[in-house]
Amino acid sequence: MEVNMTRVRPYGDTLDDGYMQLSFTLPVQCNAEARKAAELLGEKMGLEDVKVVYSDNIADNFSFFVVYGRCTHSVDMTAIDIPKVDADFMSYQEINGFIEKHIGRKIVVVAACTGTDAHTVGIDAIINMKGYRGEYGLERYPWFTTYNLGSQVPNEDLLAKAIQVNADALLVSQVVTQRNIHIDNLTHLAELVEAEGIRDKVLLIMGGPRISHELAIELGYDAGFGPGTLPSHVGSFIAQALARTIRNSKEHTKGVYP
Amino acid sequence: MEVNMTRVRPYGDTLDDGYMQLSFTLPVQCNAEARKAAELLGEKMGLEDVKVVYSDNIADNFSFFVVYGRCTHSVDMTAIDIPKVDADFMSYQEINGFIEKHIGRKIVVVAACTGTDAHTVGIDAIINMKGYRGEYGLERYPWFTTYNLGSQVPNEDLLAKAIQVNADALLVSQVVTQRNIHIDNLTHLAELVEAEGIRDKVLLIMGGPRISHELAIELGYDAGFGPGTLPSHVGSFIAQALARTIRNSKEHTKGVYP
Amino acid sequence: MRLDIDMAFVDRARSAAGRIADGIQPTIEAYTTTSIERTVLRLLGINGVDENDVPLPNIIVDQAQAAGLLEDGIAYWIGSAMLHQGLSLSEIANALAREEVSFDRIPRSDHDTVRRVIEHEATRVCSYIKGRRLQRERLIARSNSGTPPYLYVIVATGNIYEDVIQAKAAAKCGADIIAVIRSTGQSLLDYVPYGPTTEGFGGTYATQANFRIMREALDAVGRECGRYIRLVNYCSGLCMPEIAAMGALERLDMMLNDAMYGILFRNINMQRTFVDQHFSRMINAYAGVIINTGEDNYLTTADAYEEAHTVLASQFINEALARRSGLTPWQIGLGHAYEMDPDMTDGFLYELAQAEMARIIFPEAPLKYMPPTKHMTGNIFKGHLMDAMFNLAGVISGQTIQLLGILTEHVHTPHLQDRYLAIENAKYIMDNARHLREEITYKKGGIMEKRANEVLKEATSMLEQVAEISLMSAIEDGMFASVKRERTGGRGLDGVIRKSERYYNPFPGIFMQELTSSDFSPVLWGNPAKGQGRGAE
Amino acid sequence: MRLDIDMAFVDRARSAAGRIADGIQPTIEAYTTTSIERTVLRLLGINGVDENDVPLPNIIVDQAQAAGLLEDGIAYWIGSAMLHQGLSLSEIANALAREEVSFDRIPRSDHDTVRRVIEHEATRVCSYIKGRRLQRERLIARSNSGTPPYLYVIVATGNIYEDVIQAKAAAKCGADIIAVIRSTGQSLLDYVPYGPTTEGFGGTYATQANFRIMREALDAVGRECGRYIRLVNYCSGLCMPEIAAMGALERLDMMLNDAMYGILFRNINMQRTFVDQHFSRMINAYAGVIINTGEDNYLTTADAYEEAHTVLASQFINEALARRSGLTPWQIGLGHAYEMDPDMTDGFLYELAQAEMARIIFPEAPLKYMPPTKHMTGNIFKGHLMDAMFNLAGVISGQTIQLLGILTEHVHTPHLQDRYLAIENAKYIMDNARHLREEITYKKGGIMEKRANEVLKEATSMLEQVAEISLMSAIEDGMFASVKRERTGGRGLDGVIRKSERYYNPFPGIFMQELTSSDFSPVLWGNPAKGQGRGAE
Ligand code: B12
Ligand code: B12
Ligand SMILES: Cc1ncc(COP(=O)(O)O)c(C=O)c1O
Ligand SMILES: Cc1ncc(COP(=O)(O)O)c(C=O)c1O
Repeated sequence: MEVNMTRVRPYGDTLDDGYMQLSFTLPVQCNAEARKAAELLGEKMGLEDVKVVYSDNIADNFSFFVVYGRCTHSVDMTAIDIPKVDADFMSYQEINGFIEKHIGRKIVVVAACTGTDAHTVGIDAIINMKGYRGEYGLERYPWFTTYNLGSQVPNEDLLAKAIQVNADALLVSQVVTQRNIHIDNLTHLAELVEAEGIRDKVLLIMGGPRISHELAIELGYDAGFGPGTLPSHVGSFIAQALARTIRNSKEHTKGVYP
Repeated sequence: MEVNMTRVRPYGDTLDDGYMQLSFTLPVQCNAEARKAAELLGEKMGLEDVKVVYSDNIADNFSFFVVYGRCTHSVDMTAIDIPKVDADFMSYQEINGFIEKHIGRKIVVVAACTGTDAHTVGIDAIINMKGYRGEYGLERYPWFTTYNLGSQVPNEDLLAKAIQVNADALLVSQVVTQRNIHIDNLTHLAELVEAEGIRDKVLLIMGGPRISHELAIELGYDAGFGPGTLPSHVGSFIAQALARTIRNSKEHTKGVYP
Repeated sequence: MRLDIDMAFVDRARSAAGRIADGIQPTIEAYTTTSIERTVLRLLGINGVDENDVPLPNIIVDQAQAAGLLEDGIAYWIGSAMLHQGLSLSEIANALAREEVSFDRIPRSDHDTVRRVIEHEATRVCSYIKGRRLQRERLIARSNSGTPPYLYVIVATGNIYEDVIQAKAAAKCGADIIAVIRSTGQSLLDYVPYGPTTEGFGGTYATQANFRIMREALDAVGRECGRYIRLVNYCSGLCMPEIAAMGALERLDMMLNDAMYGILFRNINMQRTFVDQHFSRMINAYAGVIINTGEDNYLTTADAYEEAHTVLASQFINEALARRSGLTPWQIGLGHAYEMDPDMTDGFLYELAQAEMARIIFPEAPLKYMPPTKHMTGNIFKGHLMDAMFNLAGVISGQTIQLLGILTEHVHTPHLQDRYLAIENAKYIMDNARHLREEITYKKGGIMEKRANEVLKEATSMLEQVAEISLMSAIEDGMFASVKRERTGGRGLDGVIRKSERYYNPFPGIFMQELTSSDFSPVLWGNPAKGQGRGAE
Repeated sequence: MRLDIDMAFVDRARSAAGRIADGIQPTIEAYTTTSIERTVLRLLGINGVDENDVPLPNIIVDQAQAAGLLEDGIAYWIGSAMLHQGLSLSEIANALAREEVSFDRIPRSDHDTVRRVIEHEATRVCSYIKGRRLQRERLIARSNSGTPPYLYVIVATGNIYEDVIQAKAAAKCGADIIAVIRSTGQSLLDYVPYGPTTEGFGGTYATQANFRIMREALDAVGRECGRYIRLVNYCSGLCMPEIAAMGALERLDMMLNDAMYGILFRNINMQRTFVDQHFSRMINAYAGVIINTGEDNYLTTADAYEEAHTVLASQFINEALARRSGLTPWQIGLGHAYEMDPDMTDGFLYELAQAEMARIIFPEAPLKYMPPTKHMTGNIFKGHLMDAMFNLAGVISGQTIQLLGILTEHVHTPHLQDRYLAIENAKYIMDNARHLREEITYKKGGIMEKRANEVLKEATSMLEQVAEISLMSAIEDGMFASVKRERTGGRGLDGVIRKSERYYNPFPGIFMQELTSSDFSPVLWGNPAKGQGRGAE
């Protein structure tokens, strides 16, 4: 079986058959016309051989459908180039060693779950002593000083704390995403940081189950971490990014005032 | 909530939000690029806010995805006009009465599950005494004479039997649809009937879980019956269609030889 | 008994919980809060908002607090103002709000006169609330209530009108109980929003208008289906007692209402919370509301296997405090949850053991069983199976209220079809294994019996430790949910006021009189299969 | 015993089945069939097809039949031809196929001489087959076989190369057993297709090349995973014994092989079937193959609750006939199925009762438990739950072979992801409830015990009735699966030939010698948890 990477299609039981499963609800009574509508919708989406294999009335004027069809679209995998967090992941030991060597002082991070969001499990996993999946959180790292402000923290408070403790990195967690409330909140934070004039002094890092590094870059952050993130991932990134900044600023300094 | 019937869209929790669930497999290793590919595929299909909510490696170089997104397509329900089996559904009693009155003789039907297909439960449900969901099969109707040839019957044999017993209707069941084997088989039967020159003398009826009346019409049959068909549906159609033919041929006769 | 539970430990645990509750009672009695006082106003019929959307109860209570008068109770001062100005209750409320009248200029009136005036108004509203309770009982008696576990689903669109669509659909699919989830953050608002709302995040604001809209919708769909559909909201956060009052007036049937949730999970001040919960529970008791406690929350942050005993310990405390607020055992819907890692060998046995244990220890409580959430991933197919095993545990162990798991738990608040699938799941599993409970017995000394007794013992020793040092100190020490809260920390302490000797609030007296009368016994389920029963089965 | 089953009825049923089998034995011994004779040729190494794709065994047997010589056995005549022409086996086969030699012109050779020649060849192939069996035992001994229920999944793309992809993926996900489903219609072909094939419908042709390709693939993936992955195909239809031979040569591990399936569900002549099944089972026995009987089919056409006893009756008959063909109890994978209407109250209890009953009645049989199929609809979500309850019944009742249900059962033959989800389902449920079997006991005289005994009694009375009138008459009367079949009706009667007194077939003798030797005991599972065990647990 030789997959053509420039035109990858879904696979059911034969290469490029395109098989997909869909389920959705239409706000109409369940009858032959509704099933036809479900089929037409599948066709508009570029499916062939659309089969409405199940339909049921799930409320007055709402019908539920399970649909199978063969997707005619394909994706060029060779053209996919997504931004990735720029870091070599290191272990607990390595991170501490790296900071000691390249930075020479403790890194200060301030973290919070901001806005109305109260989901602290994710950020706690990264920051708190007990950590996540058998890994210690940053709090436990000798070369990190951490402040975890908890949940439902106004962006303003997070920023104030960061300034107060001279933070190197600002870590913000966003879990609730309904009506894109996280985008609003993250954008607002970025604007505050910018307005405060400290954007180049802190690493701005976001995380959460629907966060991707791509989104982070889009919103002007330095990095974004999604599901499955371990404390050491974040630690590695912060340490290396900070070392880079310091190096650059030294070089910069050299270059400008020789 | 006022649904615009000319542009019906899927409903998640708000009118026209377009929410849909998809699942599919891509023949590639499961990683960030693969997830991006899944997202792009969703976008090509006309989804917005595509979220790859789950991905897993399900074999070497195969990844499984669960995806949610908002469908931007819509369907014009007012333009949907699908062919429907042309019959008023009657009860057991009514059908027998109707035949007695309008046809005046027993209707002869020959039924089979043809080709290599051995799924007889569906056709048995329509024909055999014991019937389906509490309804008797046509065999039990005093005004029907039925021949159920069983499974894996060659089209040729079905046709021969029909000619032998002077059948009014030919009922064929097709359940296996892999690689469209049912289409080939049903087309072949229609051709045989045509070639034999008896197409206008018999009602050609198909049935099965993936059969629709639309398909039947497309393949030149008189009717198609899908899942949930009851014996009385089929009986009603045959009786009324036959009565129409008889009436037409009488009128025709009148017109030409007055 | 289905599992051999060491009842000596149950007794020890219950008595420790009693001591814990007794220890907190002096604080509860010594204080009132701004939200209790606002509740008094609400119960007296003062409602509405000013042109800045500030609720009248807030305006008036804030004024009284600024004037340093709250220690006497707002009821006393509003009564004094009425008498002084010769205005009716609503006239005086409006006058205060428009600052035409100011508390500063109101002299103290004679206590007994004030009491007479206010008592009259209070009795009227109490009989209205009682009427609502009796109306519920009539509606239930008239309808088919099915068999437990009762199916409880949530709606959470953020828009009350969409919620209505979703709720009606759910009821038609077979849901018995509908909870309207609140918008994120509402629990930290120190006022209750007003009017119908359409703009919540992850839930819809709890407002009295929203309560009323949903109540009417559910009554209508209930009539259509011949069933009584129960309505739930959150009596929790900084406005706990106010929401209790709103629910009592609008005939809500259940309320999420926990004695410690706000402290631990919302960082609300502990004194505020303990004082508020007591009054809110009296209202719930009087209104015939079933409370749902929030023990599931312990397991969303900690490991469900390791921390199972904290759930049990909290249940005992919630029970003890609830009894002291006049709730009957049949109104105390203690929470527990099915949250163990699905990949744990024999996880189902451990879950089932705990569910059976809770059933045995709290035989009259309409236990509320919460579904898997933490270990739900975007794999909706596996999630649907986890929900099925949860449903199976619910029907085998004879739970009363089953909050249905949703296959998209990790993804979004439930869509219409997600809820349909959840109800289909529960109905299929529970019917397919309907009498399995009666058909099987568990091995003496087996995995399950051992597990249940282990959890019980750990909970007992935790409770005895807490009783030793007092509940507030235990919370300060981080003994619950691994969070430490200061006695004077958290939100809302500024709303806690020591009562004066003159303190007046007409309601506790009226409520407790009814609650302690021997014929107070709200009909809660009316399951025809069991006669007009109440509680579990 | 887990359920109190009336063992007196079990004894009566088993003895009736014995009488039934004894009644059919004379027919089995009096006849041979064209497919048996083709099998003899295949075992002797005659394989390949002519330019019209007609297999050499068919060409030669047809020639012998046309010449009226089959009654003596093809072995005798091929031997005679070898001796007469002085050619080797393969030379004579080719010569016959090319019509360079004709049976008409071959004189009868001396019997003993023929026997010596043929016996030599037969012994060689038998020791090859035995080598394959011992190879399986070595591979199993070396690998981790996990705990039962063993997970059995199907592949059915129609293309052997796609099948390999699907099968390897399934094995990696955790499948223990892979069945390659046959193309629709193959069971009615009176020959076995040749070579690798890619064009089946609803399944892939069973050919020796396809067997070999899949065997190699599974050995490879098994090595990768440290497990032995079992391969299954269909030893059923008009070529039943030929496929048994192919499977023996290619080290298949299990075979769908039922004594009556072909008669009832494929309208194959009953005499043909009874004669064929006997020889095919001897081969399976000798090759260390586990047979899977097809009782599930009774429930796909009839109501699973009403007709449960027909399954049990058929199991007893299959067992009796299998024992008479030399299969050890550990090779007799009797089939049963979970096919009740999911909307039946307490359906799970009835299913579980039957599954436990089968386990008790056939303690050594590696029972094969078939999943819900008939009531699967396009609602894949509900279907996934039905499969979960089936998996739960499997692990609670201690089944050996669990054929996994697939959520898309109503829709298409399984796609890669469907199978992944099915395996995930089974692994989750079976691990999550791993020791539930040991934890629970059933109520004496409860719903389940009653149900199991009812089914047993009905089956017993059915068997005694059948024993009375003989199996063939019972089938003529429509006592099985409500279909009536004539003794001389159906396909394949023209291939049934009465043996002459001179009839010769070298294999039964060689097989039976080994099968009846006391040290014949193929290692079937090698579950490390239980030592090199065999059978259920
Ligand atoms: C636990 C939980 C709760 C707990 C939270 C307890 C607590 N202290 O955190 C409680 C019960 C309080 C709760 C309440 C609510 N919840 Co909640 N909850 C969940 C649940 C079940 C699990 C979340 C979780 O803990 N995941 C485990 C952690 C470890 O994963 P994670 O957050 O993804 O974190 C990892 C990475 O993302 C990353 N990461 C996360 N943050 C950060 C930050 C940085 C800087 C970095 C580097 C990395 C990083 O690292 C972590 C480790 O790998 C989810 C459903 C689910 N199964 O996902 C719903 C869910 C998140 N909740 C939801 C909602 C709506 C609510 C409520 C708003 C409902 C309501 N109206 O009452 C409330 C209110 C809370 C509020 N104001 O925000 C929705 C969100 C829907 C959406 N997408 O918008 C979900 C998806 C459930 C649902 N389907 O409705 N919830
Ligand atoms: C029962 C069954 C069998 C039984 C059949 C027994 C029998 N005597 O019929 C057995 C076990 C033998 C069997 C075998 C096979 N099966 Co099968 N089987 C099924 C199963 C589980 C149920 C079908 C059924 O009985 N439905 C109930 C009846 C009442 O519904 P129905 O057929 O839709 O009929 C109704 C209407 O459609 C209509 N109707 C039907 N026919 C007609 C005709 C007329 C004229 C009219 C008017 C109406 C009408 O009226 C009926 C009543 O409402 C389905 C899966 C499923 N759950 O659907 C698979 C299924 C149909 N089988 C399938 C396959 C592939 C096979 C095999 C080919 C597999 C194999 N290679 O071995 C074999 C071979 C059979 C063959 N040669 O055809 C596939 C088909 C895939 C596809 N779409 O191509 C399915 C979908 C399973 C799967 N997912 O793989 N099968
Ligand atoms: C008792 C209680 N109150 C309230 C909530 C809801 O959270 P919030 O405080 O955000 O309204 C929960 C959630 O589970 C709860 O258990
Ligand atoms: C014993 C047996 N043989 C064969 C088959 C498969 O059908 P076919 O005869 O079409 O190969 C089955 C199906 O379940 C079966 O049980």
